[in-house]
Amino acid sequence: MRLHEFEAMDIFEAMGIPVPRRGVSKTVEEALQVAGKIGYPVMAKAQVLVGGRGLAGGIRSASNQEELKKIAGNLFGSKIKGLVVQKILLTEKVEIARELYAGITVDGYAGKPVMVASTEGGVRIEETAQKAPETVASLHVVPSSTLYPYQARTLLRNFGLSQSLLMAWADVITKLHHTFSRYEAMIAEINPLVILPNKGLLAVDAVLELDDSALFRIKHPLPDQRDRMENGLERKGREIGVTYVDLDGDIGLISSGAGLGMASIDMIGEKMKPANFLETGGGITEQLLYRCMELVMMKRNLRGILINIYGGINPIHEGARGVARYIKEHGVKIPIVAKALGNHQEETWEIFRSAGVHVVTETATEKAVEQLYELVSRKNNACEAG
Amino acid sequence: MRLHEFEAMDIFEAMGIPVPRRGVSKTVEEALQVAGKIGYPVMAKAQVLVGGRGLAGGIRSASNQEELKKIAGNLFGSKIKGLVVQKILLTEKVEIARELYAGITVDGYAGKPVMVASTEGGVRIEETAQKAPETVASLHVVPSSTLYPYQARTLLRNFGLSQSLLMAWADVITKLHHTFSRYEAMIAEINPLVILPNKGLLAVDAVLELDDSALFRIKHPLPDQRDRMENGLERKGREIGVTYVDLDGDIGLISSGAGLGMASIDMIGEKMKPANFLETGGGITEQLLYRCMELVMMKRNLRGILINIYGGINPIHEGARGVARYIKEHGVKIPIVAKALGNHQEETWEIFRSAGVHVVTETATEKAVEQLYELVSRKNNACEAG
Amino acid sequence: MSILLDDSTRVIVQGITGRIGTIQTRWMLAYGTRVVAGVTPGKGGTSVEGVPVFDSVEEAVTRTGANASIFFVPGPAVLDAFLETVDAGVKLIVVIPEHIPVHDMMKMRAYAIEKEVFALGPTTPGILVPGKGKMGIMPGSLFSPGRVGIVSRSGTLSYEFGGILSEIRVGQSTVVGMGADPVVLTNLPDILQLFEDDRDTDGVVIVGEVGGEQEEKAAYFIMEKMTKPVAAYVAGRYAPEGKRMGHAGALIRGSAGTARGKEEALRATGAEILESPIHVARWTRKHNLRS
Amino acid sequence: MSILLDDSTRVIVQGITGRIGTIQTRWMLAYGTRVVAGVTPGKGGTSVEGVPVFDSVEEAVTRTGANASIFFVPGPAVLDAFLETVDAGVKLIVVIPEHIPVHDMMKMRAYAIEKEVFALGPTTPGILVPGKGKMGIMPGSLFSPGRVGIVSRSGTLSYEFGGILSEIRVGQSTVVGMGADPVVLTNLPDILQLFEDDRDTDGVVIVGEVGGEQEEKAAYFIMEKMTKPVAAYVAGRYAPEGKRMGHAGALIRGSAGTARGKEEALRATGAEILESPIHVARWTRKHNLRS
Repeated sequence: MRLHEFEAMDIFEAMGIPVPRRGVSKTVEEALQVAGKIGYPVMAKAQVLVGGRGLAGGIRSASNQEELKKIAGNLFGSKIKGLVVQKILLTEKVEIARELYAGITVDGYAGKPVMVASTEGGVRIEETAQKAPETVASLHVVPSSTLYPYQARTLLRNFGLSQSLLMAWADVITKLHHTFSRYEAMIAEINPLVILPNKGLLAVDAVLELDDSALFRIKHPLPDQRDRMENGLERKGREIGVTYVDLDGDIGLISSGAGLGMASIDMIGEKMKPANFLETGGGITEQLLYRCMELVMMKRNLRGILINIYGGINPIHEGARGVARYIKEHGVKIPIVAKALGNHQEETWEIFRSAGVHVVTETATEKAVEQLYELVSRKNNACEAG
Repeated sequence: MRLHEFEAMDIFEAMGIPVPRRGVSKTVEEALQVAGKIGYPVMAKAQVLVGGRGLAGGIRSASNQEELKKIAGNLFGSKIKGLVVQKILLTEKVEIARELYAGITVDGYAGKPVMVASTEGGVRIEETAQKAPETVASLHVVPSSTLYPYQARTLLRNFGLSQSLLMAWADVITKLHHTFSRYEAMIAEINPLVILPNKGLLAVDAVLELDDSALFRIKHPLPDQRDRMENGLERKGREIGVTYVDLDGDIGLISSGAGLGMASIDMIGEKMKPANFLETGGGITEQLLYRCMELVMMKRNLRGILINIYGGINPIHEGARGVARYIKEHGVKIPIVAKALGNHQEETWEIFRSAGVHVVTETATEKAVEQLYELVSRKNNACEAG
Repeated sequence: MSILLDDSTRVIVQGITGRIGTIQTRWMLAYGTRVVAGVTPGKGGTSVEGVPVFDSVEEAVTRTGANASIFFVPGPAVLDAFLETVDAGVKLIVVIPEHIPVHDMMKMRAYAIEKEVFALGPTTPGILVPGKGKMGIMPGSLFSPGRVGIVSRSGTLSYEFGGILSEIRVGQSTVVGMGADPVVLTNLPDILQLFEDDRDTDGVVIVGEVGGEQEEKAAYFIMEKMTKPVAAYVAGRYAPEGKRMGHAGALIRGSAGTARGKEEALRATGAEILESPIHVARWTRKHNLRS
Repeated sequence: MSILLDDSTRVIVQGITGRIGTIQTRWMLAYGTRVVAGVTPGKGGTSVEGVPVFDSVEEAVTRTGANASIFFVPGPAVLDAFLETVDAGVKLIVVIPEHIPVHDMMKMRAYAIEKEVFALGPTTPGILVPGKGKMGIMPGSLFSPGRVGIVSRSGTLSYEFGGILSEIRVGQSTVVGMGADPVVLTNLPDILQLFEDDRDTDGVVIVGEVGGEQEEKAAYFIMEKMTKPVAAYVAGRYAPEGKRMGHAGALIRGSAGTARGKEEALRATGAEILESPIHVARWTRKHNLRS
């Protein structure tokens, strides 16, 4: 779960990291009120959960009420990279003497948190690391340990900093690690961490992405998770306990397993267009697949459905009953092709077939996709002919 | 800092440990209100920071309003082991199937936390450990690590518990360790941890003693520290930054160093009676010793003062100036003997002598105590004669 | 023969009294695995599918000589069970469950390395040696004995490859699910090393997916160390940036972790890149990989 | 000679730029100690009393060959400085400050043991070898060279004993302040072992105080291992139960940690129990302990 910038800033502030004066708004009027309290000039920052907001016009500066009124009016309701702007964060606009970078993330391959600092902030750290590696320093942290200030100072040692900057930056880094640990984050990042003319540091941006699997035990208050899902179908997917990703096409998918689901999408994508990615994980029940059918069918203009499931940990015969019940109750006019192998496969096939689902018994998903393509094309032709 | 039982229970509850329904009261009326909400019978427990409350009559059961009125009326304002009862904790009275013990403390010699569990709760654990060692199990915990549930289960393994009790007790132990760690406690203890007739566990007592040196960084809300010091002089000592312990006698003491202070008390105690223990630690300044004089002189009927300080880390010549200033400003009629050795000793002696303080230049504190005894006796005789 | 799992492997099932633990124990026994003990704290003294259940891993080890363990415990309880199992001296651990906190995974991995334990997962189907035994949830019917190794980040895709190979009568030496979480207990190159050293494996199929850098690191390893033929499939070509495709690990961040990038890195090593699983047949013919 | 501190000891002063750090550096230099470096993060490049200051312990070690360190840093910063110092390879650390959180002390002690570092404190006056050098705050004028070792839980009482012995012309081999906190970095028996092994120490004075169980554990050690004469003084006979007498460690809990209990345990070993510090003179005469 990635938090909004304003949510992350609240947490950073509570952890002792210096952040700008600020407030969040949902309407132009609120924006003007908040800005009045902060004092002009202010920065207006669209709160959408997507990278590259700035380049897409989502971060603007306003030096007075009129300017802000116009900017906020334009931003609210507009779309940035497909996401509707519903909230704007207003912050004091500060003079920037220099921009730094500080971030910590999970280095999956090393299996450890990695703290990264750079004297060149404000741009993508990956690019800085490639173009000017001497401006980037990193340090792996022992997983069950805290990050001690001396380690932060060691990380920054070769940057040749003044005493006050060394100490202040090491302090921010230590607190960023505490935030990362306490909230079990995947990423905690400040980019840029700016040096003010008075030499103080200020986190004018805040990124905090949490681990969905750890949210249950975070004791500190967290924003509502559902707010994060801007797509209704994806939210519904989470509610029923599956991963649903909304895509542009018209071929529905129900798969058990992320890899299998992705492979299915890849194969569908060769000749058709996938409408969604859906993977059930290891929790298939009769009811779950019934609901998956409901969910997949919510997408308009669907032309066909691929069900691609394995009976390893999943009782696929039970799942098949859920699909059959959905078909019986609602009637489904578009073709459904199912590939279902593993434990209880024959029983599963029988249930699918009785419900009018086309069953493919070969292993390769490609065969099932081909059959679906054929059925969909035939139907289309029939329609066009009709 | 030792917390009151009701404060510790609030923290235990927040950490997920089962505690009784309860409320704290400052008056008989409040006690009746609280008990009404809880429902009779209730336990009324005097909140005084001293061991052995129960035997001293500080823990009573009331089966109805009349009984409670009488009990609370007697308890409020009464003294238990010298401490005035100002608050009474009321808790539901539960039926007890069995009493267990769970506690964690700092094993100073091992340098590690030690978790102790016993199937015989309700009595002093030290006694149980001597009388029935087979009912006690203990486990040292790695200092920088959490205590995992499997370790708690290992601790309890040989008690031959039922599954539900094993799991519930291990859970309480794990949470007790979390409390101990999060609050940087010296002791976290539940005695007794009772098994209810329904097999559930309940912490009907709660002990939590925190580390004064770590209080500054505990992020969670803590009760006011000053409330803990029931003695006004001891509270004032803390305010000025020294350790003051109020004693029964009439010979005042100012010492630098705990060991030296204790040794001084021991020697004074041979022929006279110490009025206080006071040790400055390593922070002597002119102002600090001025204030120490103020503090020591607040004790009534003082007959003499011993100043016993060393110039190691402390600038004793500066301290001497503070004493001299106090004497000059207030006049002190009782004899003061000072032993002050180490760095700047000659300068220190000079200042003391000019202020009328008797200076002893030998190392042994006994010599200074002897001189003070002589001066005090002479004065007394003079008074009696006069 | 096989890697990791052999005739000397004596398996504990942790969480054996749960619904899935019980069913999977039955399947594992049916497949010929020596499941010697179950562990569920507080359920010691009972038995499941004829397997004795103990309260602690230490008892299970002491009483049955178990030396490996497979987990069917809830995600939040895995860290505790893992540390207990390592402390009990078990040297092979397979963590089946999904949704385990990443910060727990980092602790487990550090502890496994410190104590020299070989562990797989989480979110893995486990290990299967066709016709011999399995510590996992793979449906045995899809696999057949032979000389091709499979290592897969995806559970179900390992079934798909097993099934396709078996259909063309190319058996497998060992099938290893390494899991697809951001942090896994053993990385891809370490598993490739085992296959490289295994005298009964003639070639290896790597099944990867978007996210992370396992495939990129594997490419280095293949370049430097592998002598056996390698085929690789990477799922997620159409996965959009910034969307988790089921696994917490299957996430493309900017230009990092894309299927194309991984394919390129692997292709540069001389490995055969499979556009689709079914193309694995061609690769086996090319290298004459038969049972 | 001496224990712990000798001619090869090259000392870092941490927190050298603070008021106390600067003054004590001056005293240590004046006493003949080889103070070779100071450390204050961010103050590297300056100097104090002619001693170069570095930003980090690692630099101080690399640039000056320092092998010991004494701390004058604020209590809350000690843990950080300690770990840094151990990581830099320093093998002797003296922690002077008081009011260090006990949970920090437990971490420091575990780390020191793991990395085989000898450390003293906290709340210690340090180590002094009369006439040679000191890592500590003891006033040098009170001590004189000789063959009696002193180990004290109390700082000021070690001065008292040094002064009394010097007045009767019994010199000291080494004076060690072990600190009186509930958790100290090195326990009393470990220091007694050093004196037992030191060919230039003929007898040892133990200065204890109420609280904890150092003296009780020392009694076991003396019984089992000590061959040299021991005298012991325990302060706090009149200390009331449940009141901290200054030190966090000087606390009597019920019947545990009383002066009388400690005296009894030590007396049972044959050690001379001193009712008052001044009685140490008799003990030195009895064992003919002269410089």
